Amino acid sequence: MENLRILFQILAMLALSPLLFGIINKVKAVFAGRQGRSVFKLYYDIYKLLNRGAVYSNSVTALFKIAPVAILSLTITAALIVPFGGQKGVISFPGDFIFFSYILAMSRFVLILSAMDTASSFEGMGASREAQFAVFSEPVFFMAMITLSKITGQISIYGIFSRLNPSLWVVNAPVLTLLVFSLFILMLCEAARVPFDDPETHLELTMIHEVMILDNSGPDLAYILYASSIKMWIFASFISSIILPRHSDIFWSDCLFYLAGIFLSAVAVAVTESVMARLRLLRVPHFLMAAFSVSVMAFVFQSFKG
Amino acid sequence: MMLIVAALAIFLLSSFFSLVLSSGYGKSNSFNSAMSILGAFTGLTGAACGIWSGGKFLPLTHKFWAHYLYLDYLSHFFLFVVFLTILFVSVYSIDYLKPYREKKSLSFFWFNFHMLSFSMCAVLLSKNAALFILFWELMAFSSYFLVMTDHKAGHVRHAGFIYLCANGIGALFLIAAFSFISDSSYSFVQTFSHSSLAFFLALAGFGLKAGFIPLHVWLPEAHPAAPGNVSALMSAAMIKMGIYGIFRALSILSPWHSSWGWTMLAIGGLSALLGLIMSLGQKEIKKVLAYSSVENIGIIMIGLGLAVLLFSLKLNELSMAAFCAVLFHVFNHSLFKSLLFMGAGSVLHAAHSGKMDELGGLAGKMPVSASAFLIGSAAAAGLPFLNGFAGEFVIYYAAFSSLQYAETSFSIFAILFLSLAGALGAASFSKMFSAVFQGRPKMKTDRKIEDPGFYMKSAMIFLSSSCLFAGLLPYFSFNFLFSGFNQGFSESRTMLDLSKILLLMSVVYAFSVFLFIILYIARKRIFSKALVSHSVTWDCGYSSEVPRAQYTGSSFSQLLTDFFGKVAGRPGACRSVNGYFPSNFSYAASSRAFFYETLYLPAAEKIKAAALRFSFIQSGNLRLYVFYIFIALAALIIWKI
Amino acid sequence: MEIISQFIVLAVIFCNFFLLYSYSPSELVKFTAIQGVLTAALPLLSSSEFEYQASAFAICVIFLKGFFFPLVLNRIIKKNVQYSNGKPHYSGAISALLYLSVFFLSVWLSARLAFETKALAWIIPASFMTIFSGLLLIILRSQTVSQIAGYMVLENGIYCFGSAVFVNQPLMVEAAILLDIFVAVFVMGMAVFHIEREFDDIDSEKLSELKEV
Amino acid sequence: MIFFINSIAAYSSALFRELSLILTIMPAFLGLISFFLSSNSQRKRVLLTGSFFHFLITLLILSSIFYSGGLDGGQKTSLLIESFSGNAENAVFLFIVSVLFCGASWYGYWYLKLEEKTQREDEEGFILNDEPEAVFVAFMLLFLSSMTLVCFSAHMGLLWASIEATTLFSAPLIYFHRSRRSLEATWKYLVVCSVGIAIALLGTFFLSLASHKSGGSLYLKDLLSCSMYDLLWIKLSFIFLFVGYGTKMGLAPLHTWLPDAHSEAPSVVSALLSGALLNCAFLGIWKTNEIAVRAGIGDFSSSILTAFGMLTIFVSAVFILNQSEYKRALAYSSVENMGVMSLLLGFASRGDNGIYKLIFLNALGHSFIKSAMFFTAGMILMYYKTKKFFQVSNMAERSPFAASLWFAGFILLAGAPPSPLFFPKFFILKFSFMSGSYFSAFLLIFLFSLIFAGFARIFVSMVFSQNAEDERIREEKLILAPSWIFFAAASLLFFAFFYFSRGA
Repeated sequence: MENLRILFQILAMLALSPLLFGIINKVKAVFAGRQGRSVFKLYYDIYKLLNRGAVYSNSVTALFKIAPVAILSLTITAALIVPFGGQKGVISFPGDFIFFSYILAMSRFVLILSAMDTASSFEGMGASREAQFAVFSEPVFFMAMITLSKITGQISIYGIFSRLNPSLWVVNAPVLTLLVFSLFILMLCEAARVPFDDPETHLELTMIHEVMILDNSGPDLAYILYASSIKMWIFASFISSIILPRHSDIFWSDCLFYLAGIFLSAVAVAVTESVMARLRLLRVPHFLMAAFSVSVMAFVFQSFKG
Repeated sequence: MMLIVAALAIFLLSSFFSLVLSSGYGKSNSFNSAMSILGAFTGLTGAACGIWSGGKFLPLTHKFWAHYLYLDYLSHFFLFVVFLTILFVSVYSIDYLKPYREKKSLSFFWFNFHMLSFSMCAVLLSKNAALFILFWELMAFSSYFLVMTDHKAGHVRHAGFIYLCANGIGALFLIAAFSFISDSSYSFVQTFSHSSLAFFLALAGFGLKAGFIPLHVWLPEAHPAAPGNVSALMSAAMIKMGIYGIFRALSILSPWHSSWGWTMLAIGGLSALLGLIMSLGQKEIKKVLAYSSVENIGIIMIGLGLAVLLFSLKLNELSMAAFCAVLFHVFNHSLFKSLLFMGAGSVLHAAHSGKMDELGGLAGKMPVSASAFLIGSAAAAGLPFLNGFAGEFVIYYAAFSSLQYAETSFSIFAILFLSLAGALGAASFSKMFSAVFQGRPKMKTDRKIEDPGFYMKSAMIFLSSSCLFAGLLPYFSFNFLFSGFNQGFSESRTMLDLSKILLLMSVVYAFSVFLFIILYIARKRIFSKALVSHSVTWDCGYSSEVPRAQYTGSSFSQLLTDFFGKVAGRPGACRSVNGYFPSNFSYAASSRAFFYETLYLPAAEKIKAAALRFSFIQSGNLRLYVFYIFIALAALIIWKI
Repeated sequence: MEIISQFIVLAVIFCNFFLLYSYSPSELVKFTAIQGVLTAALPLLSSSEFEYQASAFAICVIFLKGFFFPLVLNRIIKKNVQYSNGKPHYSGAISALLYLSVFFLSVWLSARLAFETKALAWIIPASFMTIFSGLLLIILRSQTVSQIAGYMVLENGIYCFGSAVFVNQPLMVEAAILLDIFVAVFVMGMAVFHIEREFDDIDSEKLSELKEV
Repeated sequence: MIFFINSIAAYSSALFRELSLILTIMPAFLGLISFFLSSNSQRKRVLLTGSFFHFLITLLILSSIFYSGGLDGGQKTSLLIESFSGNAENAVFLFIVSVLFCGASWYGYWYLKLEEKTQREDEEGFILNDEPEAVFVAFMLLFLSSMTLVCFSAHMGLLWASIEATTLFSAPLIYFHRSRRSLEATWKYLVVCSVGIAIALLGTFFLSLASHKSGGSLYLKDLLSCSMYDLLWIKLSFIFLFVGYGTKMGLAPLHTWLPDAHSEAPSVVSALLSGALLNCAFLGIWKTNEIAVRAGIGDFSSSILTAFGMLTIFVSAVFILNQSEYKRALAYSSVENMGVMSLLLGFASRGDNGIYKLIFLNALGHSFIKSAMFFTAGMILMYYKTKKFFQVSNMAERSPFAASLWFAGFILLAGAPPSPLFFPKFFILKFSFMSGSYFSAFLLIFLFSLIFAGFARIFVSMVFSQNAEDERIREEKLILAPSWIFFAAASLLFFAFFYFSRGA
């Protein structure tokens, strides 16, 4: 029964993650009064790209060709650590969120290098912005983890999330809300959504994440799109396991709550996207620092109350 | 033990050989490097079995030796690190010194090289204050001569001068510190009084050698000035002497105060962050690597501060884990830092210019050193799959697991410093790798750029594979290094958890590599039938091919350096654009050593000016001199009677 | 015997006044010679019984201080005539003031250092006065010859103090001390001779090349 | 072999008085003879033989002192002149004087040979005609005899006379090159030192006054043995003697003559000046301090010594920083070492007598290293014909032998362990930290680092290149033999002291 559950977890995650982007675009369209693209648009894109050939620039080394594969495999490894539906992730050991964040840092490192490999000024611009955002987003994640491990006294992701139950919400609601808020901002930054980066823009100078994959084409582009959707899924699952912590023994009901949470966070992303405009580039570090101070406040509430 | 003494003897012998036979053999690199490889190898085996047995089985019957030499686990560990670095560097320098040899005889160079390796090992062994400082000064002066090999250039002499002063002042602090620790026959003895003052003096003295922030000024000057193999040896092995010194001071001084831990944590955090920020603003490869050494020393100091603070809260197991983490990071740092300096050396060897904004697109022409440099920089940035991550992980683990105890606010600082350092490290090393190896060459050079000679390549390949091995299988290196750490700890619960986690980590690595292979095969199959074509990078249809339009290193880090302002040292001097049709517009950014120019240079100027004001005493007027005698006499009479 | 030595002591004190007041090096040398003779004669007169050894010493000291050194120094001064009557370094009033201050200083000093030796009444203040005026001469005067004269006055003072305070010292030591003083003056004379030949004047202002930049 | 040495020692201790007498008279006698010798080469040979015999006899005397009761052996008064004594510090300083003189005469022998060949003109371009060699050799030997007399004198008056004699005999030596600057240096040296020494004479008279009750004799053994002192007079005498001999030794405000004399004198003479002469003046202060300690005003004298020691190190640090001539820098390093010695003596008189060995070590080490450095400086002056350090460059390639000596001297001077100066520096910091005066300890660290930085600036810029043209200079290796021997002896001292201290 146990490995069946794990198998289901992996398949569900791999299958449903592109759906998130579909939902976000659909909700944005509804907000704008448009009919919008179909929810499964990303699936079609990935399928189309996989069957297409690729065009490589002549100033590119082997690293550019390997990078998409590495990014996808790293993101999937990171996704395996994240708990699914209140249950243990595939891999769980004390200190695994350190491992998790550094795996994501590794995939970002590879993405930056592949962008710089093309010797194009646009991709360089995107890479340098990505590097700058990473510098300010790491502490936010770690501060959140510190607060969570302070609350639950555990130092593994599954340990933390298994301790989060509705009764805990009652006890320290403010701390958890602040945490959710900072994690939500982190998700927006990592998944390159609006306040940080505009996925729909066509002007290379304003893109950040999109411009780094400007030169990728065909199957490479498919791999990268799929990897970014899994990354979106990871952070959404973080938020959903905090908002709706369910640890009843019926696996399926927990699963439903978990998936509902994820899609709810996707909707939230879409709402913020249609409400806010993209931040000026120099404002982004300050915004991330605001998120960091929110999680510090959460920690201060937690330590002095407790 | 005998192996180590044999290694020392070989170094000493070969140093005199190289001086004596200045003609024939002395000049030839192969003879000298062969001797140093032999010495390093014997020493390595000696140190390895020393570590493995925890320094117990080394019978030192001869009373004379026992009185003077330390032979415990700590010195064996550092000996292992030093011998390993010497081995790789001497293999590397067989080829590296070829262009030097045409210019002038290298007998003096090799004499100093052997002297440096001899004195480093001797420092690690000496238990006596006088002997310790003797070898410490020997190490300082021999490395000074190595830094000054091509002293024709002005900046090399300037760097050498700063390095010499740093060593001199460091030795003075050490003398002051040892005056507390040593008894009348100058051998170290357990002290209980004045321990804080002694510790801070020792911290200052060893800090000048280790090079954390306030005392790091010589490091970004000396390393770029030294030839490639020397800077590899210095930053991988010699800087660790400072860390060894702090370990030894901690083991001698007994009542540890928590203020020590806090200062070390603060110093470590400061040097980790500022080191990386300043490395972002630099324009030369070796300067970036020098600042990244400062950063790694910072991480080591964070670990040390954490360990001392945990110990003062009676969490002994966790503090032991933190100490292990520090030693583990020392070992890993020596591996990947020497690899990076070798890579930088081979780039300099081929392109004869260390400036990142002039290089570019070297990966195509120098695949081996490019891949070695990539592995090195990934490890230095602390990314998983490589050994940089394993050391940092254990420090994280100790910090996190100490969180649930009561007043452990310090571990939060440690975690935040480490996380920021990790992110900044990734930014700085991606900048360097992409500026040097990727994109298209920014400067037209007629020089034929290709991979360096066989020995340099083999040294780099061997080092990068050992980095990969230590990274992918941290469990083996962790157990090998720390089985003998101390009996009480190696069976304790934290140690077992740690080794279990490291084992699990290698499983995860295996899984992701497996996943990578599957996806790669899938991609290969897709491409077998799809058509692949080549064209120009997407440039919005712009017609001509402009390599200058590429994102260079300094433009890559411009966002971050502007954010951190003057500390990163980039005062951009740009003429503002004026008028409707601006004719020409220039932007020149120069990197400057922030600490040196704002702290040390003005202080030196003030001291010299103050000293100049005293020159009236020697004003050349005889009558004034006689008057001085009169004043001295009158002053004494009034004062004393 | 007593009265004569008393007078000699007073004469020594007045010699200091003339030394501080006089401005030309030749006068300085003259008065130093007189003072030298007087101080050398003191032990002869003060000690009651006649010792063969002490008196022989005093005679040769008188010969050296009275005749030989003024001879040497005057020969040097005569060679560059234009400096024999140079303007004094400072006006008469200041020199008088200096003299009085030196006088009171030495009297206060000797009163403070309680003496119980049976020496002559005023010999201790006299010796202190000579010592201080010797030092002042060296410090205030710029000609090299007057600096030598100042040094000799200093020696006279010390010698006078020595002869007053203690009587018998082993012969060899006494001889060595006197020999040293005279060799010192002789070597200084030679040095001034070379300076005069090199810088063709004996003003020590020229001698200020060696200084810290 | 041991028996052979014992018999010589026994034989020489019996003849101690005669030997000591010969030792002082013989060089003076040879000096006078050399006046009348006809050819210069004969004079130089006389100089060599004189110094060799002097060294031989010193060894004999040292063995006799060892034989007669170890280093701090009993008093030995010579028959003819009962003022001769042979206890520990005299023996050490005598040994320094004779060894240094041997090296100096060897160097002088070749130096004079080279002088004749090369016609050197002074900075201002005057043709430099040197003093007749007769004067030089004669006064060198007289200088030696006066220094030996200092080491032997047991009577404060004789001590004063011999120190005064050293001044007088060394003055013409400074004037060897007959340039305007050396004349000025000689004149200042003469006036400042003789005024200082006159004050010391006054101090000696005060000393006899202080011990008036017990017969006022100035013999050292009486002074040390008699008990009741007149407190006021003994203090006054200490002050006057300290200022007098301090001028001669080059302590802080009184050191003004030292840099001029050392930088203008020929390097042979400045080596002797800073190696041997300063030690003789230090011997004077040592004796006065010993009397003061016996008279019970030990802390009075130690506070003066430490105050002046610190002031001297401060002044030397201040002047080395902006120094532009390398010979003057060496002179200031002698001033600094004298400051260190007076600091050590100050600590010693606070009761801990283990420090005397350290003072000997510092005296021996400093004299060896400093004289070897002056020899090398002399050769550098001869090769590069300039005293300014920034005009000398690229010594590493143009004159490697001198460059290696020069840098080895820098390492030893800086007090880095192979140099014997390490232990005194180690002890000073230890004592000042342990005795709780942290401010002075940190001030010392700051001053020592200033001095190190000042030296590094000078020595490094000379040895390594500043775009100088690279023709190689024909080097005289033989003439610098004493420098290598002295450096080796100094580092041997370090290891010997380290080995002996293991026992304690």
